[in-house]
Amino acid sequence: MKMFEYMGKELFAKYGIPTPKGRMAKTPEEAEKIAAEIGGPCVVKSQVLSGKRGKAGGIKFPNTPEEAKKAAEEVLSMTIQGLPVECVLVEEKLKIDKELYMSITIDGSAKQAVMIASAYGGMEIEAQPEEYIIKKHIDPELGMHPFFARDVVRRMGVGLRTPHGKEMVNIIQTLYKICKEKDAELVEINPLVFSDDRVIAADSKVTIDEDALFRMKDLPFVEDKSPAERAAADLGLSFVELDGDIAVMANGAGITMGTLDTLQAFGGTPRNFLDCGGGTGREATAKALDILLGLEPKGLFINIFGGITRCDDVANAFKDVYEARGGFPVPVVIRLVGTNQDAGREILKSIGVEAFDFMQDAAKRIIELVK
Amino acid sequence: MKMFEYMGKELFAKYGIPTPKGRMAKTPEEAEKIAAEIGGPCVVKSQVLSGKRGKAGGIKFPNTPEEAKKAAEEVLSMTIQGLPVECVLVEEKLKIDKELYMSITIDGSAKQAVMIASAYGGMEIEAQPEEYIIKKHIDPELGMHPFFARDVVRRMGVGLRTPHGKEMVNIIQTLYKICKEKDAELVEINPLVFSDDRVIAADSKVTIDEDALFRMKDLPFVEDKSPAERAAADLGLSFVELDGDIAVMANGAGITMGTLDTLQAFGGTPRNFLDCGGGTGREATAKALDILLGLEPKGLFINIFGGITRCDDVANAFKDVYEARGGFPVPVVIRLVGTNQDAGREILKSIGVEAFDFMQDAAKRIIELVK
Amino acid sequence: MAIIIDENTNVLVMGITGRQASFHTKQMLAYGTKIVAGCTPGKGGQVVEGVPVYNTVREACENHRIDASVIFVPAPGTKDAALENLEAGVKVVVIVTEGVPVYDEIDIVAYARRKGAYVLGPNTFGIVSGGKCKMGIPPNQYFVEGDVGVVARSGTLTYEIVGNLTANGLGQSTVVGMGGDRAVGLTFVDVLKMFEKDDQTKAVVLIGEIGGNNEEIASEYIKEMTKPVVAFIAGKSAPPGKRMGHAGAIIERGKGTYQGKVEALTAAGAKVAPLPFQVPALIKEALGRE
Amino acid sequence: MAIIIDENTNVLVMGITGRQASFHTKQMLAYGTKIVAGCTPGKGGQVVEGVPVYNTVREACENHRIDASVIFVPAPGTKDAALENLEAGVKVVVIVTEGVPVYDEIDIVAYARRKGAYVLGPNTFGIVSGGKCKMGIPPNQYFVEGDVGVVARSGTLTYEIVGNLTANGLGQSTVVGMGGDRAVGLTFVDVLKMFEKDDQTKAVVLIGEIGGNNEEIASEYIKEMTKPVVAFIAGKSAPPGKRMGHAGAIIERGKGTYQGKVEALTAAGAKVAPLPFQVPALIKEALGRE
Repeated sequence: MKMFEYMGKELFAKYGIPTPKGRMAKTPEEAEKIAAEIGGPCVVKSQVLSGKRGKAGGIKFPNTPEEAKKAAEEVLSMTIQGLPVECVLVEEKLKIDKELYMSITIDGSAKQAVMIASAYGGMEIEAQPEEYIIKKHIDPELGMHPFFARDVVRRMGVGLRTPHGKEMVNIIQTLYKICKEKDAELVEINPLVFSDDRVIAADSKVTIDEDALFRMKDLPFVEDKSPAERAAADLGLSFVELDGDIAVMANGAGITMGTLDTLQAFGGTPRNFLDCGGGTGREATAKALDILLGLEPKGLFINIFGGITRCDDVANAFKDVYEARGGFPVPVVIRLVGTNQDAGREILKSIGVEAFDFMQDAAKRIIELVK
Repeated sequence: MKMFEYMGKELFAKYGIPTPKGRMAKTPEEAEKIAAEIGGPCVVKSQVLSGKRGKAGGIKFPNTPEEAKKAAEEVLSMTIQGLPVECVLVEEKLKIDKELYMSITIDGSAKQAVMIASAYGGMEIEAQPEEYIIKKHIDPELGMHPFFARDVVRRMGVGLRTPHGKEMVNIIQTLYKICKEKDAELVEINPLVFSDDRVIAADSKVTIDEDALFRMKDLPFVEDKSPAERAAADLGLSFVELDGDIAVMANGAGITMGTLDTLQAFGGTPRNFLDCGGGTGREATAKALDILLGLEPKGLFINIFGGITRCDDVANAFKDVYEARGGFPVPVVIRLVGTNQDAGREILKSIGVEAFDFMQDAAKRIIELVK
Repeated sequence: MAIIIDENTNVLVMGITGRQASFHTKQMLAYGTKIVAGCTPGKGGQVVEGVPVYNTVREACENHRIDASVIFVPAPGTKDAALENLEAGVKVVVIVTEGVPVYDEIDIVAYARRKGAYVLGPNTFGIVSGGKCKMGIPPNQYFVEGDVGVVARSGTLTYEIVGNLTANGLGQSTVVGMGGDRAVGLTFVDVLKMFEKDDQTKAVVLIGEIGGNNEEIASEYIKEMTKPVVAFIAGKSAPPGKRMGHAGAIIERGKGTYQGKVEALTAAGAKVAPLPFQVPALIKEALGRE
Repeated sequence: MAIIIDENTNVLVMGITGRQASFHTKQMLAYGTKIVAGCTPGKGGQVVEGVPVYNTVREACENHRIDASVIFVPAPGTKDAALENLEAGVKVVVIVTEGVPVYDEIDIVAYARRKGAYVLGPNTFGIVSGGKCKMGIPPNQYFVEGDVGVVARSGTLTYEIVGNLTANGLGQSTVVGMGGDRAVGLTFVDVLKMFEKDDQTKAVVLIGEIGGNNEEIASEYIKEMTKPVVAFIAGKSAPPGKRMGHAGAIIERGKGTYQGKVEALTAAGAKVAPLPFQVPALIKEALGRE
């Protein structure tokens, strides 16, 4: 779950990482008030879960509370990459002496968290040559220690007895503390700014592990999914919209990808990715079918290899939707094998649908049907 | 640093371990008030850093607030094993269905903390046969986990789905949390009591690692040393009073023990153990000599093998005390070798004292002198 | 011989009294798995499908030799269950549970490494040594004894391909599900090394997918292998995924694409099947069979 | 040959810019120790007694091969300094610092075990391989090359006994201070095993004391040793110590007394010197020397 910049900064501040003066505003009036409290040049930043806010005009630099009000008005009426701006962050405008980069994320290959840092932060961080990027894995059994942070700061070329160096040693340790205590799979500060003697997190990117939300009751909930994705997620399913015309349901992430690959190999184009694996029952499967039909595809392709998923559950779900709607508005092809396959096929037969044995045959058929 | 029972229970309560209703009182009137709040039969327990309170009469069972006042009056006027009782703990009298035992302490041989538990707690715990005692080491890198606690509870013969079992699983995990967060080298609950459906810590023994007190600022300070021991401890020295007549100073715990052993082997009796090792300087050494003379021994034996300790520092300290007192009231023998030995011996010569080369010769000499 | 588990493996089922676990206990027993014990705290003394239930893993270990455990407990308790088995000395831990927090996974994997144990999963379908022992949830009927080793990240896709293999007369030595999550126990290389040493295994199927760089790392080892490897990589048609901030981009640095994986595997001498149903033909070709 | 350190050991001094550390750096250099680097955060670039100072251990390791480190930093920073060296791959870490919290010690020792490194201390005088290398704080002049190995818990008592050995013409292969604290890195058995294997060592002096059961455990190993062992146990005259609640009593269960240790050692074939100055004669007797 991605957090808005202002939420990440609130989290940082709570843990003692310095952030710019200021806070979130939902109206131009609030923005004006905050700017007045700050009492100098400000930044008004749109709060959306997308990058490229600057290029889209979502960041303004007002000099007075009145200008801040106006800036907030403009930004609050914007839509950035399809996302309406619902609030802004109003902050002091920092004197920027230097921009650095710091993050901790998960490295799946190493099966560890990894600290990434660079003395050259800002927009261009991804373009920095490899030798300017410091990567240091965090041994989960050893945990984070001051020496780890000192060595990162040393490699960033910052003196350990300077005010900057001392603050950075604290910030690095705190970032890992946040990761562990809040199950953050990403904490990123870009840029981390030197402003005279201060070191300040000028931006925040925090992503919480969705699998850990059950133990993170104190965090605010952030909706970072489209309505269809949310509907699927509420059913415990993984769903992504795509550009094609054949709606697809399969059980398991790998086989769903394999199904899309097969469709595409034979000249079809998938409308979506929908993994309804992991033993999704009759009712949830029916709801998932409704989501797919809501996409208004030209055809529907269901590819089930039952393991923990039972073929009769899928067939019943199909029958439920079929009966509720009095038939399907588009051609449908079902491939159905595995656990309780015979029972499932009987159910389908009862509404006149014949299941396929092999994915490739079924894929070819749906493509023919939607042509 | 040992904590009083009531402090340990306050710590337990803060961490969520159930303790009896009640609290500490410094006067009979307070005890009466607390008993009235409890509203039933009570226990009044003397708060001293010694065991055997019960046998000494330091635990009373009043039935009314008036009786509690009287009991507190009696207990507060007692001295138990040389320690005056300065406060009492007034608590509800528990219905005791069963007494169990739980503790975590350091096992130096294993270099790990160790959980010790028994289904047979109470006064007789040390006499329980080995097979009634559960010992389970705690891997420091793995830490404490629910499964560890469950297995201890299972071995104690308590059902994991019973109210008792569930509470005990929590208590075990909490005890380790206290150990780690408060640097406790001992946390002990004896007895842990089953009282109907409740599980209650009916006593507490908590010892904080003195070396960790620098980071335990929030704990109350408890004086658990005699005045002479405290004076030595404030100089950073380790001191124990003994029954003999020769006061002893040496530098290093091992050599101090070796010095006592040597004295005793030749028929002498040491008045004390005093380790002034680890580079104790001139001033502290002089103060330590004053402590020794304050014991009114029949003789003084100083045995220094200088390493990090410098012989000239020791000689100067000796000279300072010699001059301040206009000589020593008792015979003195000094053995002085090692770092800056020649300089030290010159200083001693200046006040007419000849140092010995070998511990055994010096030990024999002081014994002759005190006869 | 098979790898990791075989007909002599004594298996413990964690959370055996649960609905899914007891269903799959029955299925595993039907496959021939030697399930000797189950464990659910507080339910010690019960019997599930003829299997005795214990309160803790240590208690089970006091009564049986436990070689391997399969974990069906819900995600919030999975880390504890996995550590319990590893601490008790169980050397193979198969974690079926989905939705385990990634920091819990990291802790499990680190402790397993220290204890010299194999962890499969979290989020794995399990492992099957054809005809000998099944731990996990795959449908029994598609997994038969043979000489093809299979190692995979995802579940149903593996059934699909194993179903194809079996339909084409190609049985399996062992089918290993490494787990679909970000931090899982074994890597492709770990499993490939075991197949390379295993007498029963004559060829290996590697079922990968886009993302991460496990397939690229595996390719380095495949170069040294004497046994033929056939791969399928899912996700050719997938759009570029959502990235994890700059950090994700820095870690991946262009790795993880379908094209990159296919090139690495091909350069290492593996045959890459464009579609799942094409795997058996490539295996037969590699083994010189018809 | 000596054990653990010798004339080729590259040594790092942690906290080298401190008063005690710089004094002892000079003493160690005078003894012949190859000190190649020092480390004090934020003081990188300085030079102490001719030794270059670095900001972190990793930085020192980028510029030198570091075989062993000796730690002089204050107790609150000792755990961090020790872990820093172990993490950087230093295989011998000598911790002179006194007053380190016991849970910090436990963490250091556990991590060292995982990294396959030797930790001496905390609260050790250090280690001297006679005539070759000294790490720590013992006075130089009493430690000379020879064939007696010494392993001890306490410092000054060791100087006393080593002084006696040297005065009697008995030099030392290596003198090892395990440290006087409750949770230290090496055990008597660890060091005895090394002496048993070491060509240079012909006899071993074990300097123990009352409390704990390290000497009892060592006795079990001494039974198997081919080299003679002479022991001195301090604390014969000490009154029974203050116990740590019931827990302490349960752990000790009567172990740790002077009498128990002497009996165990004697039964194992070691000679126990009643007083420190009697050690050299017993060593000479054991070696058949006059």
